[in-house]
Amino acid sequence: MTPELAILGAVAIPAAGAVGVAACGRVPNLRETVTLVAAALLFLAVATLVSPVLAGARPSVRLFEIIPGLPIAFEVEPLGMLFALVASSLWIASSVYSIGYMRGNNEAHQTRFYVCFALSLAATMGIAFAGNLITLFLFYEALTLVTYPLVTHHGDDEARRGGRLYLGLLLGTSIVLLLPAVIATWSIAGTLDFTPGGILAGKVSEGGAALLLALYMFGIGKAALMPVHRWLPAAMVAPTPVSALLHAVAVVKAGAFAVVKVIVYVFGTTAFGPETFGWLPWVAGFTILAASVVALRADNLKRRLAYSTVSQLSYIVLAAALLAPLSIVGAALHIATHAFGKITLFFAAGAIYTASHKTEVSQLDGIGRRMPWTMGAFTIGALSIIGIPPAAGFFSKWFMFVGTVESGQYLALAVLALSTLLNAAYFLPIVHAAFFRGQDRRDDHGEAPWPAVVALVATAAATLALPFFADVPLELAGQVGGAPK
Amino acid sequence: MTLEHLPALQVVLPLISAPLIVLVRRRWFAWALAVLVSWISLAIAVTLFLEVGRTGVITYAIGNWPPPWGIEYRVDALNSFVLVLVSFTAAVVAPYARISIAAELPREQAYLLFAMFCLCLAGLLGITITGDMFNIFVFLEIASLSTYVMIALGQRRKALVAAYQYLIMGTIGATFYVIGIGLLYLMTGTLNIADLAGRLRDVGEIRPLLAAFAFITVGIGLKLALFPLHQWLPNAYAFAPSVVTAFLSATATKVSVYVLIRFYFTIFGTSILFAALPTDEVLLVLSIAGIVTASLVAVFQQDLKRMFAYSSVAQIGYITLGLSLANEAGLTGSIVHLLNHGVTKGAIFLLIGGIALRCGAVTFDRLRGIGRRMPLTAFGLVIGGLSLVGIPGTAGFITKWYLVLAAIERGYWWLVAVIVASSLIALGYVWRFVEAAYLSPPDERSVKQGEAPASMLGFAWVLVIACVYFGLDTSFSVGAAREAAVLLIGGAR
Amino acid sequence: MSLASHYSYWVTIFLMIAGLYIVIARGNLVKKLIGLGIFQTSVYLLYIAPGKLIGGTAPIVAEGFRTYSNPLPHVLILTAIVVGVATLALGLAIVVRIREAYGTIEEDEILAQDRREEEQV
Amino acid sequence: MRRDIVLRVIAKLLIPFMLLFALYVQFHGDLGPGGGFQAGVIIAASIIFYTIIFGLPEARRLLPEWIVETMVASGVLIYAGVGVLGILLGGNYLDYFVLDHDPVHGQHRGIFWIEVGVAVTVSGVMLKIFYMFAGRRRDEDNG
Repeated sequence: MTPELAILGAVAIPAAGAVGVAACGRVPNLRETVTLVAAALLFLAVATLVSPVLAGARPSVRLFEIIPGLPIAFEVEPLGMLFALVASSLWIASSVYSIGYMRGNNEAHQTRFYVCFALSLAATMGIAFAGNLITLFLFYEALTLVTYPLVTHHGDDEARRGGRLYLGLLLGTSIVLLLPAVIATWSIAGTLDFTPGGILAGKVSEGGAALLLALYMFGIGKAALMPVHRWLPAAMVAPTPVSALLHAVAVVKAGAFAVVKVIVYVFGTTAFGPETFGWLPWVAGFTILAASVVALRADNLKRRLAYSTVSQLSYIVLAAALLAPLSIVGAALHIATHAFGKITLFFAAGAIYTASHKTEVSQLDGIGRRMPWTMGAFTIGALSIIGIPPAAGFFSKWFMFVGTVESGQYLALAVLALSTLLNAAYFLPIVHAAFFRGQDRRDDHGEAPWPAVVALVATAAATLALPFFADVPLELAGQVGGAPK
Repeated sequence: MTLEHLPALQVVLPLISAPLIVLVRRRWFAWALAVLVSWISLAIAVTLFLEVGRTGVITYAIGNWPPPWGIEYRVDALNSFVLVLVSFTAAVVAPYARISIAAELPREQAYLLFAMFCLCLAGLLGITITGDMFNIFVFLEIASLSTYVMIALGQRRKALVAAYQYLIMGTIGATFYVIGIGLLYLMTGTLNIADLAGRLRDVGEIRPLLAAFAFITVGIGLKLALFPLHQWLPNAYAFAPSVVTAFLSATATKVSVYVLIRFYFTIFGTSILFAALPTDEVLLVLSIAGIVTASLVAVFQQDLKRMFAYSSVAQIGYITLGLSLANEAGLTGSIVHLLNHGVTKGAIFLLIGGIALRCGAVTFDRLRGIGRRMPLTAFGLVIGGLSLVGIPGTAGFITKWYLVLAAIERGYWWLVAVIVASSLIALGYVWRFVEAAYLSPPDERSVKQGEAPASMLGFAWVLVIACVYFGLDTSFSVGAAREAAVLLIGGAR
Repeated sequence: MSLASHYSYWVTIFLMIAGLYIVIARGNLVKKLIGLGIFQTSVYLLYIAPGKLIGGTAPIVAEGFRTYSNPLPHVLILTAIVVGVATLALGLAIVVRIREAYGTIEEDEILAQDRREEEQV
Repeated sequence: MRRDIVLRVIAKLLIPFMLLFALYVQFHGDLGPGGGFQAGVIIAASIIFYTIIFGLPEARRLLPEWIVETMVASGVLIYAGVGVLGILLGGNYLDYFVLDHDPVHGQHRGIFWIEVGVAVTVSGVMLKIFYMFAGRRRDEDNG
């Protein structure tokens, strides 16, 4: 398979999978098989791209022109490669998990669920491999739209309210802020191709660039900078596999990915100084701390995880905004490490719900004894998010810490340190309660259905194993932050 | 009959088919002839479009009287594009109409509707193709009169009142237009557009020109439903038969916009009138007012057809907004929106026709749960709605792109904010439909109804697919629009 | 260039405004159509009056005549009259049907009926 | 009124002359004021006159509605047909010059048929309008 074909395949395979799933809707076993096959094929297609990209190649495909001079274009560069690898490998895990979860809970409209799921992966791949801003924007909006049916899956009033907030904020920010920013960039720079070193350098004043940056940062609502973060907790009305893959990996990471991409390839890391970027660490730092505090006070488990995600996303924004090579490496790595950790946590939350129908943190006393595998995995995920070695989260945090020191941003260093404490404060009590508190005697449930348990154990294991097989992600991340070719 | 007669045949064929239908009076014959004629029209229009792209302007002297004395048909980059739009819509609507008309009209009136459809098509194509100001008026009235009849054929008695109101407003508009061109004729002694454009520069007295300009603007403004002259449109669209609504929304107002563009840029030229009168400011303010108020009103409608009718008023505001900016990007956006909005609204109203057939009415309480019973119809409507909002991947996005670009080039940042904010209002009314269709318990009265008949659904989906296609590959639409815009801006200077 | 020498314009303008006023001010649908007719008639006048040359004759080539009136406005207005007649006929036909459907041709009563109907739904 | 013998006799006497006058106006349109439009109206007026005297059912028997509609359509077709004939004979649409060997004769021939088409359509439309309105009132009276 040539790299060009693999790029197109990465977008086409999930889309074709969606069609296949729709066609096999009446035969659940066949339908799930189609999903798994599509997931495996996608991962293979993405994996074939790794070695050429590591070798420095930048395979690209240009399709028809959406606006004269502006084609739909794909180009694989290290950051997108990393993102695509993470998303495609976790799709396999979450497909397995979905099968257990959806059947265990007797959810309705399962075919629609799998179709939209596959489509959202297609959109995610489109974002990861986007070669210019317009392509990124196209798939970004598509991702919002195809995840809407997933968020409103239950179809009740709560889902409707959540869906309104989800769609209103994500589409609203992207249309009102991001679209004008993109068009303004086109008007100023005359190109929208992602270019190492940026395309705006020397074409716009520092003040103008700051304004444009603000449009981008708040326009990319998926990155959940405060105050446009509200959609993320609202999206938690969705079934847990959706929350896991989309709101821990695909959707939110698409936002963080777009932020890094815009900072590195549109603005450039060296073209603009603190007058442009100076305000961004403050906003990101505030988001980190405020979201952590909210998470601390949330009793609903998924809500706590959601705010934890908001906070972790701002790590990436903060690290990218520092513009130091090592912090950008950290930002890129964090996209991967946070994904593995957070998806494990969501899987665990879903498994708990499937097995016991418990949703609140305060109900979890002693649950670790009934569901040892689930809570064991939860613990590993939590450790990774907090950043305790040997879990994967430690490494990305390490690079961020070094980056802050390197660029002399001691305030950012303090924010990171403080938030690590907060992370610990909102995760460790859950672990403690689960294993060391007495349990409710009326409970008679065991573990969740086996596909769910297998999936969450697998992601937890991956979280632990990642540091030992870190060459590929590290190399990719290094290429983003270090010397772009 | 060779290639050179195509401009005449473009108009004559639909014109002849109308009396033929009246002569035969059979419903199936009427339908078959309407379909045949609209497809031939499309073929002719596409041929003309390609010819113009190859060889430049095509002229045709009716009766072999050379212009400026005789009536001249003149096809250039701009109106060949509009011809394609009009005949394409007709070619999709006509085959769709058979079942819809049979369901909505008494048996003995069906042939009449097809006759009027052909007449209306002839009128619209005639307005577009002719190079003579008075001939525009004649065709305008042919199209309008047949439109009044078609609206009056609507099922409910309100259709009569709507047709009457449209008749009064439309006639006033046409008469204003005649007054305007009468003044121009008195000043220059010519009715030929190309000839007039040359002679106007030598007219010393500018005051009668300004009066003519004002009369023409108001007259055409009435026809194209420029805010606040849009009062006739929501009722006319809401109560006309579904087919008629689809056809009109995609073509009638667009052709009027074409006439306005022709007068503003080819005849008057930006230099003469935009300097003497604050036309662009006035048009800009009216467009924005139209976009915002009509979108807001649309949000609160209970009837789906009425809702999208108000949305049409807003979308026309986008078109005139591009005109008022009067730069290349703005004009490109306007012209390409003729096509984009035509295709989008055509698709939407055709799909609504399917719903009307199955559910009886298209009020929101009847629509509940329609996403499950009529999945393809509902999904098509969602795509059409997204195009109205301007989501990338749909035709509406392309328009928005050019309008925002034009506003940025003029330095109107506040206008950018208005444009994107108005998209959010559009999102509001489109999402009312989505929630009713997918997130509400089904309406008991129409639980058993299934999907619309395949022939209706199929042709409606042709437009839905076109709506997505023109959002992704714009080499035809934007290419043609840009060429026309360059031509107009060049001619205006 | 006195006011009186342009009297045809004054007549035109008067008819124009009178017709438009009737269309706007009258609630009776037939009267509205009559107003519309007057309004259109004023335009006929606007075209035809300047076409007349003093001392000119009908534009039919014959010996002994050298000045002819401009025939073009007549041709145009003949067309416009046909259009006007068609509009009027169609308008009246619609009014007849409105009368059959509503039992009245007064605009306010029709609107009131529509409003009642809407409230019932 | 329908039984009034004077009116009936005068009408019967008058109507042929009205029709004859219509034909005069029609054919003299080349040389003097007149033409298809006026002729069509006069023809329609004579029929309307007949209707007023003898009543609508009688008139409908004499000239049924389908004939009137056919007149409307066929007149337009004659008009357009002359135009298309121009194309078929190698000229432009509505080109009269090619209708005969001699361009002037061609002109005459073209104008003649055009005027015939106009007359047929105009009289048809006038009668159609009249039938429509007259018919409505009767229905209401009866019902």
